[in-house]
Amino acid sequence: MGLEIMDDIRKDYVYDVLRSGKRVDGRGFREYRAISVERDVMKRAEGSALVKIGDTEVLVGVKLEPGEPFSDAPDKGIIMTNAELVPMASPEFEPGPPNENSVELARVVDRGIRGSEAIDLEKLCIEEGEKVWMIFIDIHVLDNDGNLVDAAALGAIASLLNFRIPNERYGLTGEDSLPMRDTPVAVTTVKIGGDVLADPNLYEESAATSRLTVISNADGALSGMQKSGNGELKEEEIAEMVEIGIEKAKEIRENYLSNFL
Amino acid sequence: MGLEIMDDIRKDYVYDVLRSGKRVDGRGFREYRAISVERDVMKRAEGSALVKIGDTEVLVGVKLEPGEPFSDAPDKGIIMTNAELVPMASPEFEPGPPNENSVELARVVDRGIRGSEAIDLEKLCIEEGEKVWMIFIDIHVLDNDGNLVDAAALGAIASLLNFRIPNERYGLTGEDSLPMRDTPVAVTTVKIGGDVLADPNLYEESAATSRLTVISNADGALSGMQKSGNGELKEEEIAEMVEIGIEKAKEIRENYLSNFL
Amino acid sequence: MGLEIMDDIRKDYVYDVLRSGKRVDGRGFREYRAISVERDVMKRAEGSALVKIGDTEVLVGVKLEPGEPFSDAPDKGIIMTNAELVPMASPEFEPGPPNENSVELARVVDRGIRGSEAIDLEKLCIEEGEKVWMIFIDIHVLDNDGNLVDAAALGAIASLLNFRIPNERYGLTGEDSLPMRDTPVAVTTVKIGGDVLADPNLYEESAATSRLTVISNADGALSGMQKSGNGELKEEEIAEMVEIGIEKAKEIRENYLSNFL
Amino acid sequence: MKEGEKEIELIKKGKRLDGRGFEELRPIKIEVGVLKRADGSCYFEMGNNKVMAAVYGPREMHPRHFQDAKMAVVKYRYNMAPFSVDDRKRPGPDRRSVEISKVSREAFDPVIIKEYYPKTAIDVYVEVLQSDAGTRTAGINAASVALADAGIPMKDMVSSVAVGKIGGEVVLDLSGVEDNHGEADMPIAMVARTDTITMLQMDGHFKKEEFERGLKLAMDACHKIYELQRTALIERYSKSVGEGEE
Amino acid sequence: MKEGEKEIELIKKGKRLDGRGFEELRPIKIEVGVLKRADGSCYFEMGNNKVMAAVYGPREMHPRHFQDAKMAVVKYRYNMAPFSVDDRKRPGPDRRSVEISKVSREAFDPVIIKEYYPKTAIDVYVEVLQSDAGTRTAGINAASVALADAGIPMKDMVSSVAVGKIGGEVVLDLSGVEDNHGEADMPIAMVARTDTITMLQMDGHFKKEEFERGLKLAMDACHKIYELQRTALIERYSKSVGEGEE
Amino acid sequence: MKEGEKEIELIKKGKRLDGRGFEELRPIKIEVGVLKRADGSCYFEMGNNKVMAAVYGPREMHPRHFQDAKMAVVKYRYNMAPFSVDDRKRPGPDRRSVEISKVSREAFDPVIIKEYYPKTAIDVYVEVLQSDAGTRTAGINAASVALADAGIPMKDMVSSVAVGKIGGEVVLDLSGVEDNHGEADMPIAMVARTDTITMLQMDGHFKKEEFERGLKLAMDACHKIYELQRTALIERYSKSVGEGEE
Repeated sequence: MGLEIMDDIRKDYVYDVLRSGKRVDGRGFREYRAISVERDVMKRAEGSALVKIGDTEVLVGVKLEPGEPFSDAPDKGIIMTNAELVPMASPEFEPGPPNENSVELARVVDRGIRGSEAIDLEKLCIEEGEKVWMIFIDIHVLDNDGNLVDAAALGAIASLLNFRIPNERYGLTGEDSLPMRDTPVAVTTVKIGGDVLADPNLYEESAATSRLTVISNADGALSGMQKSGNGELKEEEIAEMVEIGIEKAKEIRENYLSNFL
Repeated sequence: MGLEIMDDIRKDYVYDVLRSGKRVDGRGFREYRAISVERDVMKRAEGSALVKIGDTEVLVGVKLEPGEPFSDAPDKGIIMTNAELVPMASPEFEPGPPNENSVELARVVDRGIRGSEAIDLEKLCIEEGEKVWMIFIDIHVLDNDGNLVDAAALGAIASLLNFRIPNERYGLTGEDSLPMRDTPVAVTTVKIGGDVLADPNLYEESAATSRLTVISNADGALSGMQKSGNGELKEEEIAEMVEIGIEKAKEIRENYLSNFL
Repeated sequence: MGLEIMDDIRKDYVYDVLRSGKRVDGRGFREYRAISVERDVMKRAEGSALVKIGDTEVLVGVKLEPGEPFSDAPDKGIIMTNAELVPMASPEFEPGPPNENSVELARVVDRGIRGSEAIDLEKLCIEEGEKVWMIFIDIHVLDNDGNLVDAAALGAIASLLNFRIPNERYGLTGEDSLPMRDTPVAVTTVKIGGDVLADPNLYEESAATSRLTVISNADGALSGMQKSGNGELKEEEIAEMVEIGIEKAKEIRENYLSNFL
Repeated sequence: MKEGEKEIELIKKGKRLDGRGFEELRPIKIEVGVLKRADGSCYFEMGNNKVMAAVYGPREMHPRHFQDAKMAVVKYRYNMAPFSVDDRKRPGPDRRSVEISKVSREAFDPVIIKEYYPKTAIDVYVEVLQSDAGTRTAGINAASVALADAGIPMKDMVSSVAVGKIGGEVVLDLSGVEDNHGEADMPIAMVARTDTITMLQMDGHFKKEEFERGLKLAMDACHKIYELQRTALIERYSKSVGEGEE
Repeated sequence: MKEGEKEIELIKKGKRLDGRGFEELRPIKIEVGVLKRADGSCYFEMGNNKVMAAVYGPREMHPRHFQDAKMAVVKYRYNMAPFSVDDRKRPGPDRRSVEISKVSREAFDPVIIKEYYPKTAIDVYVEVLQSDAGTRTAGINAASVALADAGIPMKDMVSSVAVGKIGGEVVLDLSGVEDNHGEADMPIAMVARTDTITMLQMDGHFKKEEFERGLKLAMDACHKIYELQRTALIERYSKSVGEGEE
Repeated sequence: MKEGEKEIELIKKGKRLDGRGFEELRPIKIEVGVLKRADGSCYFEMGNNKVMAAVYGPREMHPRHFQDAKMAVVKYRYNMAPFSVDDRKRPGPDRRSVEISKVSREAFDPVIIKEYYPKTAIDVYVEVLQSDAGTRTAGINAASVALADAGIPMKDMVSSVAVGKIGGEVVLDLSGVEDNHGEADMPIAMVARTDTITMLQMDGHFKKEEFERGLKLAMDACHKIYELQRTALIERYSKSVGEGEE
């Protein structure tokens, strides 16, 4: 009850400020909060990155293990993306198995990596039909102040750029690194009333009726999209969101990933 | 609370009508509702059947996969029978793992198939001790108006008559079909007050204290039985139920299975 | 509510009696209740023991199965210790997966066996890197009147003395027995007020603020320890508890295990 | 899109493998009110997809602490029968079905008038009985009709279809083989009356222009599906009235 | 019946492998009131089966929304210890134990006078410690005595045994090897005083006449078991009284 | 201790592999108040261990039937990130983390003044991000600071460290390689102000004298850690005050 009232007050506040043409934290409508990406922060992981977007903080770790390939792709490595919304990160998160929000988060990030074909899965084959590398991308959310998906997707691709292949630990030989073929970047916008805002913070997320994540590649093409939320979007709103998505992804790629390439 | 009252009213109604020597839907005491059996309805399944008994509707699908044999039967295929009481089929069914009712349903159907030795499990051996066919019989209940077990058992044996063995999909060779050696048919009767009724509908099920399922083979012998419900049965009542079971199974076999043989 | 009041009354009773220098059942502060150990009580198990300490009753069964070794110990057998606090044993126990109490019980018993190196795990290798014996130690609590851990640990080591290796069942050859290299014994003391009591019964357990289990070997050295409970312990209290632990373990080993060696 | 071989030629002489043109839907079959116990139901075929939708409610929500004092709570469960796919699916929800259930529920959020039934639950159940790509869209189409059949008040129905890219061409309503060997897939759901999108997912590789063309194509197709949904309901309704008069 | 080789000769010179005649029970041993914490308990051996039953209740039912305002709710949990079988059983309920728990609970439903204790729970726990075919019947026999020991009001006790077919003969109370290599198995539970059946399961191959003969055989044996159950309770009761006088 | 080869020489010329003396702690780094959403938080490094602790509460306890009418309920969740160890850890609690969570919670039970906040919950979450032996002690140290940062009333802070035995020597604060190849490990938690032990676990092989020496060593080290915890909190506090004045 108490929580619902707070929720309503928060939404009203966001609307009020928007009515005067501003965002609650003073940003431009297409402006991101401060972004930082630190790489190789966790040495047990074969790749890792700590991404902050404003106060949102997401740690991504990449682990590799040999495993059996799928029967319909005997010569290809396997990507497994998992997200833990650990209760540390928000009073709303509860311990327990993944719920629909963490499943969606993981699957959208996964879709971008997969759709962009950033990873050359054939290079992850150890022995056809018998053994391939399984790449586990684990998204560990530490602090949720909104827009987890962009932070998680950025952490995932940053972790993947120059991860180590732990051949030695498993008594194997081969290349110890695998260059990425693309750098998909996710850009999320929300619709609040008639406005479209990039990189929603937590207040804005709770006030938004619809959210659209647009993941695009270095060539500007789309590799994944996901609408969520209980609202509807017009064709022209989607067009605007896609445009912002492609534009912002380019900026983020240049500013925060190009130095890792 | 509301539900319990409805339940009592329904039971009273069944009793009242029975007192005047009739069933709520006007059937004879040993009479089944209209039965229909459609086969090969779902093409992803290696065998399937849609069975209707009155408004009760059960879909059964048979799938085959190669798997490891049990260590104490290295040259025999494996039968796995599973029932899903999906919440679509009744306001009383809830999503989640199998509960005691769906487990019992699956196990009683399984018992009839297994007890009758309808399937020649040795013919499902691919490589002794290494690889055998696992037959998955999946019972998917679509609409529950009572007597699920007879519908499910009929669907199971109908699906098994002439199922395909998917050798090609798994790069194997061998016979693509396996004739059944028997046709077990389940017949369920209930005891309400002093009366014994065949093929109970949902109202009758809720008014019954005991239910007995009798599964019999083409030779008239019994291959499985299960009493359920919180009542007791006298020896002579069981005798009557078994007699009805054998008699009705013969009829059902002739009317609804013989055309598939 | 009712239960909490009973709990308080029970605690008060324990305190009152202690104030007069006695325990509720008249024992000395370092005195155990009557102990009995029966071995080879369950013939499906490869080793078993029924241990009673007063009214506390714990059945332990040991089973062996071939399995794959861990990759970092390819030539060593595997110990798996599991405890079931089945609801039969206490009105407080509930059916369901292991909770923190049963997990702790199993892990403390396991720690003693492992820390003492009682089992020569290298002798349980069947084929290096491929197949080793897995020893399952299953603790089945039948009646809980306090101090489960000492009863369970005693049952575990008693079951392990002279267990059979089921080579024949798995078509293997080799020694059918494996002598233990040590006999770890657990001794639990509790602190109630300023007093330290050995072998707490259920009343005393509920009145105690801290509990310390001390597991020691035949040579008098410690192989495992565990404090539990929401109280604190001074260094000198721990020293006293360790002293009691080592002394009592020696007595129990002589009285209840030496006849099995 | 699965990681399989991609060397299959999906377009021959300007036609797709099943003979369809690029902008052509698979055959659709709709049956309304086919289940007795459910408050509303619909059997829906789209090509080789066979799905059944059932609706229960508005009914009491339990456990009670999940109730919403201001409106009905809509739940949506997308489930695949174990035998609906080539490799048997283990019963119970997996991550894929959890996500599909979420976006499908959200596809109906804007149209169901939940305020009419505070504290209640509206349960939508979709069972996939036979699958051939596009089951989530078939499920949404079926659920839409089942909701109407159950008398749940809605601003309007929701219609759904996917577009994709195969052999470099943007095409409507991918079949299973096209999905497995194609380059992109984008399922959408739409309120036909207002031309507003309530579900949108995409994966693969779509240039911006391809995406725009695909979205238009899908939106047009949703209008066609909407007409079929309406027609099926009207037929069912007139039949009921007819039956009532007998 | 397991799918194993069936070539074992189970009957030699008119006797079974363990020397029993066709209509002979395995040795039975009953101990009453063996557990301290439980309200009632019974340790029961039937041949090589060793089971323990404990009863708690009537006690508060929680969670409360499972309470029945008119009567006690009876719960029954049949569980096998991991070391009770040759191949270690993984802890926790499996499908077999779920079904056995259900039919065992129903076996007691007609005799327990639940109306005396509305809103409460009566919990029956059966632990199989060593198994050799017939554990569900041994469990029911033990539970019956434990319920009486706990003072739960019952119209009468329930007794239980199986009949089966081996080497073409209808025989009483199958042992493990007979069950594995036999042709049919039929466990029943019965209220001896009224000769009414409260549990009946069967699988295998029984001609109608064999079934009828088997049923009679099992019912007769239940009377014998009933006497043993009564005797054990009387002994326990007189001992208690005796102890009280000391 | 893992069952690995033990032939590694852990002590060379009186020094440990990482150059430490026997009674030397690994480098410690403490950051206070690093998370926005949590009521209190602490990032803690001890050698190669990296852990984060967060505290929420006192806050409403739900479900309500878990409330304690007389005091706050403290919950503690120790969790390892999947990538915190060499072989990826499957997400979710395992038996090890269940036990660690229990003893860690009990380590704080004597100091948290729970009576101030009846009916509420105080949630302590510890995430291990990178592990190198001693994660439970690092977690307790972090949690202690996070509890203080959250303003939870405590009699005093808790400090924690392990001692062990390697190459026959009793040494402080085992590293991963020392833990894997060592002979004993004993983590403790202590209230430095009162010199009382609130957690004590041990496994391996400790002679009585070794145990006694080890306990003293660990207790001394806890005093050092306590000072670092205090300093970090004071710095944080002065910074906050300073910031407030700007």
